[in-house]
Amino acid sequence: MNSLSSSFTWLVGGEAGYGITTMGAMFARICARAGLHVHGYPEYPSLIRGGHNTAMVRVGAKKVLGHDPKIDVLLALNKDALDLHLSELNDGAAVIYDGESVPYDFSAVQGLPAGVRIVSVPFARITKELEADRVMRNTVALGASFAVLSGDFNLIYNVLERTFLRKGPEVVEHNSRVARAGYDFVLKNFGEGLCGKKLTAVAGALERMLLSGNDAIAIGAIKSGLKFMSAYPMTPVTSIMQTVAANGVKYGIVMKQTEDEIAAINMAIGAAHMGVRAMTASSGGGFALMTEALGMSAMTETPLVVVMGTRPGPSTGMPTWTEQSDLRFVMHASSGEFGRVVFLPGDNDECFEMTLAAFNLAEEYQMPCFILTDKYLGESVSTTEIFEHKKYKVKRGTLMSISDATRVKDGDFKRFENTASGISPRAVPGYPNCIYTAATDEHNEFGDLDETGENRKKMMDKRARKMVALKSHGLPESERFCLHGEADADLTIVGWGSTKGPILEAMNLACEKGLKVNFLQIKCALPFPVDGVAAILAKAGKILDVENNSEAQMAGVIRENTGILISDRFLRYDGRPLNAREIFKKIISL
Amino acid sequence: MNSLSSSFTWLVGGEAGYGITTMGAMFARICARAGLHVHGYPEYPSLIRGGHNTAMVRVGAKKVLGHDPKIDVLLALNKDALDLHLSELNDGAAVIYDGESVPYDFSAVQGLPAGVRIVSVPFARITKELEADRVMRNTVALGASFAVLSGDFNLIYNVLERTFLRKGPEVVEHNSRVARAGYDFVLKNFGEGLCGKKLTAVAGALERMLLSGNDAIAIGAIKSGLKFMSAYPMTPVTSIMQTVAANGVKYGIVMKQTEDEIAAINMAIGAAHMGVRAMTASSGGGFALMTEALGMSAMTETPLVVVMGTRPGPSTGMPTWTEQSDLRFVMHASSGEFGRVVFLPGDNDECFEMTLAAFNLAEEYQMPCFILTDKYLGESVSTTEIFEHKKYKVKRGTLMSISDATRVKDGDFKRFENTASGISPRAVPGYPNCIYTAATDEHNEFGDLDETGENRKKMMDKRARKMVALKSHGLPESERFCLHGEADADLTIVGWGSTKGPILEAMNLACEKGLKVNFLQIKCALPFPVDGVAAILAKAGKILDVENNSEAQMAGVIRENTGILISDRFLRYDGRPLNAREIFKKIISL
Amino acid sequence: MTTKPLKILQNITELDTGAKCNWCPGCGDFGILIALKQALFELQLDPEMTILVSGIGCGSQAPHLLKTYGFHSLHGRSLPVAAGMKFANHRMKVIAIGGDGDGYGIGISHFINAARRNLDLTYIVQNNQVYSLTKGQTSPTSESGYKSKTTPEGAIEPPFHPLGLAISSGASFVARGFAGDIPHLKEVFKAAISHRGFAHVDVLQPCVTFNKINTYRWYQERIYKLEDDTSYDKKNRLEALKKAEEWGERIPIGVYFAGDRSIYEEAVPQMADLPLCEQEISDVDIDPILKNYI
Amino acid sequence: MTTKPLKILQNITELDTGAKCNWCPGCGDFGILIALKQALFELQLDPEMTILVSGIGCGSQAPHLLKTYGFHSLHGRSLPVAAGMKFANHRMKVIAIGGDGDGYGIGISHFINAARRNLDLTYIVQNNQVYSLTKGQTSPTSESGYKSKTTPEGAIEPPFHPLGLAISSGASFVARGFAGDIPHLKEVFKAAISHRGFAHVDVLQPCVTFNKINTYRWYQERIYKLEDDTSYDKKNRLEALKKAEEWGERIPIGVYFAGDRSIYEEAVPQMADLPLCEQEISDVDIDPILKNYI
Ligand SMILES: Cc1ncc(C[n+]2csc(CCOP(=O)(O)OP(=O)(O)O)c2C)c(N)n1
Ligand SMILES: Cc1ncc(C[n+]2csc(CCOP(=O)(O)OP(=O)(O)O)c2C)c(N)n1
Ligand code: SF4
Ligand code: SF4
Ligand SMILES: [Mg+2]
Ligand SMILES: [Mg+2]
Repeated sequence: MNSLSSSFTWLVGGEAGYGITTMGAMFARICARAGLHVHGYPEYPSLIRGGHNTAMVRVGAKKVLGHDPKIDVLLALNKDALDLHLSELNDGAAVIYDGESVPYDFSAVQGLPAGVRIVSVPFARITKELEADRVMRNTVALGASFAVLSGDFNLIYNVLERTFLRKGPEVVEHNSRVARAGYDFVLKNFGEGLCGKKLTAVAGALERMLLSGNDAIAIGAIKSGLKFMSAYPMTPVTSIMQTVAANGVKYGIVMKQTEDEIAAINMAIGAAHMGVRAMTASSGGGFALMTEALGMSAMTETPLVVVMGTRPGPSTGMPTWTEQSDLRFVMHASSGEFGRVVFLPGDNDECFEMTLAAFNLAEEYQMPCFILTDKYLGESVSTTEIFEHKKYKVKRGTLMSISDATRVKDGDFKRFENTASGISPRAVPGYPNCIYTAATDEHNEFGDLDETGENRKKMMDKRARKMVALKSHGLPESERFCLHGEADADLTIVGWGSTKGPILEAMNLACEKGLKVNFLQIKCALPFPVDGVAAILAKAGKILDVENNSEAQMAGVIRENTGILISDRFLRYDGRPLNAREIFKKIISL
Repeated sequence: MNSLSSSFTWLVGGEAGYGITTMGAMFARICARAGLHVHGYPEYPSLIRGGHNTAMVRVGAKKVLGHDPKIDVLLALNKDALDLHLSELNDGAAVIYDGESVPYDFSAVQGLPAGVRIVSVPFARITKELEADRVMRNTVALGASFAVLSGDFNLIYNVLERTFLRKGPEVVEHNSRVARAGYDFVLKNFGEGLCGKKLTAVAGALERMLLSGNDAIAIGAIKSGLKFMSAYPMTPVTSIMQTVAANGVKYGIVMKQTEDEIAAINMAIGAAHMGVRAMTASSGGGFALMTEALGMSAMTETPLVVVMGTRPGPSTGMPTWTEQSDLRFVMHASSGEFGRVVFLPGDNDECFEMTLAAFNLAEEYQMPCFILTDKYLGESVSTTEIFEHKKYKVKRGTLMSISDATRVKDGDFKRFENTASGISPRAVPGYPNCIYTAATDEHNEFGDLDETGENRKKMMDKRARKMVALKSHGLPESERFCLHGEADADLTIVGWGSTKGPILEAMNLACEKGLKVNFLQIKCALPFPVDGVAAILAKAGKILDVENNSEAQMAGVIRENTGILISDRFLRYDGRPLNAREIFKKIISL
Repeated sequence: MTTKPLKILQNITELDTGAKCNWCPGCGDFGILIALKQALFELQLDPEMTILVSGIGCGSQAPHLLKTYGFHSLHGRSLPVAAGMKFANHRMKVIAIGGDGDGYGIGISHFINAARRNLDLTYIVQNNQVYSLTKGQTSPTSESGYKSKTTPEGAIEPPFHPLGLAISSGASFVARGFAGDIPHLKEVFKAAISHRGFAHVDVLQPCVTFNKINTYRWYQERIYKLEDDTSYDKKNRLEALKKAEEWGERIPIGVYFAGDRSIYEEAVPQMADLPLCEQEISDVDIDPILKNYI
Repeated sequence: MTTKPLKILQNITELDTGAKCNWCPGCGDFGILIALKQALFELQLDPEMTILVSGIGCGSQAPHLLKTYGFHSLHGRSLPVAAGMKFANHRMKVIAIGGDGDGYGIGISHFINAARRNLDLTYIVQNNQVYSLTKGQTSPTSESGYKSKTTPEGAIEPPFHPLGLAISSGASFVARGFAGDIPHLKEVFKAAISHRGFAHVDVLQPCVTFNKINTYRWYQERIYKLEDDTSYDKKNRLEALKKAEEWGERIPIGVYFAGDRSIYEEAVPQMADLPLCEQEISDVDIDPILKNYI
């Protein structure tokens, strides 16, 4: 049994605005609490209503590395969901729908896979009979799903209890009753074993978190000591703002929604300048508006963490879909030349860890650090081992204490001192004896304006040296890439960011078939891990570049840095994430 | 006699705000009208007063390709000018200063080159004696310069006449009298032949223009049929706004200064959408603010011309100095993937011609086109043959006429039709029968919102195909690079943009010394001339990358596109432009 | 240049595009769209000589639903885009539209500059006091204390008074309508569109999905019509400024201010004759300019 | 955390940095700087607990010339930077300063949002009615008809009334000073800096190099002091709004409006105790959050 056959995909589809996302979250949560591994991927249009929404949840007993578009259980809340998804069914799939409310002629459907079972459950009628609210049809449907998957009803009950107990036991009971009605209806009318796949709890499994990449980043930021976040809502990063805000009072963090992205980044820089850890987050056009101030962070050497969550462009593009098309934009955003770190997390753990690292590096090297993610990673949820965070050390680099400052002689303080590492001592406003002005104009070691050629070169070199130091100390090459699989392979896949899971799974599938495939994950676009990547690719067999964009931007970055041309490319740029099946197919075809 | 010995450099230095720029312009103009070739390079700090300003004018009987920092005549209006520039004198140079007002001990100066003549002219006293205004000291100094260079006084007179005749003949005479006094003072007290170099008019020379790269761009835009420009002042592009505005009423062009750069680019796009040729211009942070809307131009397929004049960054940096550090930023600015043209003019002629081309290509391919220049090219003036412009044809691509539209059946019009070339028919609002909405969201051929994967891919491919068409038709490779010098060489210099002149001169100097050097000029960063550059560099001997930045960005672009690593680099990033002497020295050293 | 034959609307349905509408049932944006269609129809504007320019937000889908020319621009940028259009072809009716986040949030600098500039534009704000398309965050017109996921403890800033800002910035026409009163809103739109100069209409637009405070009912309980107060003088700028601060127990709708200011276009000699877009560009003679540089 | 010993100024010259000043002789920015120094000195503010945040423009050089902490930010962005500083350490005196182009041009959205937000900031605008550092273009406060190289036929838009905008946006303190009357300006600064909340001071600042219209003389002929009019009630917002439109023959200087609004900081429980920058971050316990995800 490979990872595809040992897991199943449950998909609920219906009109936007009808609680699809909530339902997906509930199903995922139940499975996660049953000790199963879960990956949940929501698809929704950039509209509040009317468009088609889906929540796809993939469940398995072993780690689930991404979504699988082949559906084992289709829960269709309207006709569109049938029209759109019947063609995506797996062998032995089950289709659950309300045949009374949405009559559908399945005989007209061509090419249904073998053994598909059609399960009509009168969600509407059952809801009515129980005198439940209209929206509780979804609960009926949820119950029916579990019956179809031969799942234990108690799994549902436990989560309902946990979710609704705050609202009172009667709410729990009511919900349970409604779910049970759907569950029982299926068992009674259709019996068991409707779907080829089964939902079986894993006894004694570890407790795991179920969270999104965005959650992991927000939590990472809080752990890092974030004190101030300023941002402007934008898909797919809004939930980072919201998670931070939700924890604001408890953790002493101010999350300020600003008038626009320009204010957001400028406020974050102002706050960071005063010695708090600060960040901002945006996407596409919002990030574009921030590009000017990135240079201010660099020039005034103010630490800053920026999360960039991408979506398909150009321009407004497809705001709620996914794409990896802003790699180059982030690498080169803002005028002038300066060092920066661009992290490329590939899963929740990396989102968390790279956020921790970003806050430290931003302060140690006094420069902007970026976390480049996308809608697929940011908004998909997956089961994740509880973050290990006790060993995290807040590193504040050369940030002085007030006592340090007390020992400074007034007039001596060089905020931008030309040190060997390029890193200068950092006192913040409010400290004694260290008065200085930080300027976006070129300045000398004290911070005074100085446009002489000599000073210019000195300060450019000083700032550039910080990157040298960062490469050798703060973030050595070994942390900037990872070779997954056997060192020796006939095919090396290259990828970055959110495609990590699907590529890993495809690699595993290929290896199981006896192919020798490995996967070079680029974890950091800047500073680019030149030597490591060059060494691996130089002795690689075939190389396949896999990216969720149309220009194979990482392949370009690799060639720029190593001279190595990767001509085999597997690119997807229709707004949908890459999945293991198609990557595997591509591998086979090479 | 090589180009260095056959030309001379005159430099006036003094406090900012004391008419240095005007004086430089006047000196340059006089030389130009004398049939000489001129290059004028102004240096000024980002302050209105107090800082040190210089105007450097280089003059020769043959084409002068850039500035030469070795000074033959130093006109020092204050002590700073002496302190700063005495070390930059050429052999046989002359120093003119007002020893009465600014006593200076030359004996204390170490290492003055051979044969330097010190010429003290009491500017202040002479001005006073003539009862002229204080500011006319500059005119005395100008006259003195000509005497030192053994120039004919009539050359001055002619230009004074031309300049001041509008103000009345008495103004001409007054100015002439003051200049003459300076001239005569030198002849009387010091005699002739003070400077090793002489200023000799070239009889019967062609009339030439004396203008800056910015002027050439503004004039090019006007010639192209520019109707609307919106921009926000920013060094070094402000003079483009001002030249366009000055010609606005006469040419029916509206130049709108907006509330910020965001409004500027959005207005330009709005105007272009209605069918007029529109442009905007900015630098550094202002350009950064425009990056969001660049994607709008791409997604709505609205033609747009953007001039980006760079200066040293990061951030505010050194606003009035020069640098080529935004190549990558311009290439990748804005989110998402889309085609664009990035022109890299190297001199006034290319500024003019590439502007003409940019306006045509923007309309033919319905995409944003960039002209990437910098302070050195944009604000330096040089003598230029009068632009040949009669053969220019305005090409508007698939822009329909109202009569074309009359024949369209209502409801049939596909503004974003998926044609073979990717270029769709273009009707503008106000036309009959063609009603459509242009959207920054992904849309179908009619312009309606469509987020399906199928449509997305189709439209991405359609837009991408325009670049394919542009590469083969609108802007073939041969126009995107130029190999200067002999095809066969031991050393190939690679460069782009404003360094063209200095590199060409250095190449000539090297060739005169018997070295085999040629120069590959990259004229277009996007679409990059992959095949041509690869072919030339593959068979090149040594390669030297010359750029006015610290990261050798073009070398990176070249490696990305051709795999060829250029390890020899000559980079300058102190805010000053590269000059032929230092490039030549580097060539010799290789 | 041939000129376009005038297109005369026979039936208001000719303004429908047939595009699928994705607003929530009951959304105030429907009322605004209907009132706008009615206004355009009654004014007998040529839809081919009209363009609706929106930003990004729920309501900014409007151009796809109205059969005039349309431009669905960037979040907050409808006004500069519209201004550029007006410069290029000042014979077109240019109407900008967008949400409160779009116009009073990220786009506010363009809003007050448009008011100051006084190009002959109409600007309609679908003011639902919330960021809806991004699923319900606090907006610059959200009430103080408004709780959303970005202000879980409630908004601290007081809401902007957009009409006051418009008047302070020099707008020559300032009005407010209510999406739940289509006949009245239609009249407001007609007055705004007919006004020469920048005309701003703030429309109270219930968002039934995300704003549970400012509902149809909430507005209905508060609004009253300025027209009903015969003593109110809409030509009096200071009175209008004062009126613009009225928000709470009672909220006026109707025309707050209708002043008389010369429009920007008129001061531009380049546009006195033909619109810029109709001026010939095929053979521009630059010789006179080149001469200046010799 | 140790706290900083209070630094007490003995002599006003302790506020000089000794940096070379590059303003033109006679520039109004000198007067502003002197008045500001005097105000800080007389208020006996600790310069180590004070930060001056500027944008980009001639006057934005000020932080280099004043020996408090300083931040020379981006064109138009002094206010959001200053706001971020206040959030991070609300015990600091944060004063923002910049030109009219900076604050009323590119930065105007931050200006009106700062007024609405009402953090305890002081904002000084060096209003010379021109873009000086870029050599003399029209600014948003340039008079109508003002000729510059970007408006060779004269500016068409009327100038903004920044004080009116500030009041309309909710500013709790709005004043105007004149760079040519340092004693008066000093008092205005003292009042502004002492005010709790966002305090806006528009300073009429002659630019002797580029603005040949609004000269010292021009201002002197027009200004009068509000304090001299005993009937003027600076607590009356509507009266202030009206006053803010007075521009032309007579121009009032002094405090236009001094209202009473609770400040933003006070409504933020996270900042009630220690300033954010003094809160411990070395070992944040996220276990309670992680639990939520199980
Ligand atoms: C530059 C930029 N920032 C953020 C967004 C994300 N965004 C889209 S719509 C919207 C707010 C919508 O609110 P509003 O303008 O009030 O319109 P509504 O949806 O309420 O009608 C935001 C923040 C964006 N598209 N562009
Ligand atoms: C984003 C951006 N746009 C443009 C500029 C160029 N610029 C620098 S100062 C300035 C205007 C200065 O005017 P003002 O703010 O009134 O200050 P003043 O020089 O008059 O004191 C401009 C446009 C810039 N630095 N950044
Ligand atoms: S979310 Fe609100 S504003 Fe958006 S369509 Fe629904 S009701 Fe209308
Ligand atoms: S140019 Fe004007 S504002 Fe700038 S320093 Fe000179 S006088 Fe002052
Ligand atoms: Mg809204
Ligand atoms: Mg100014």
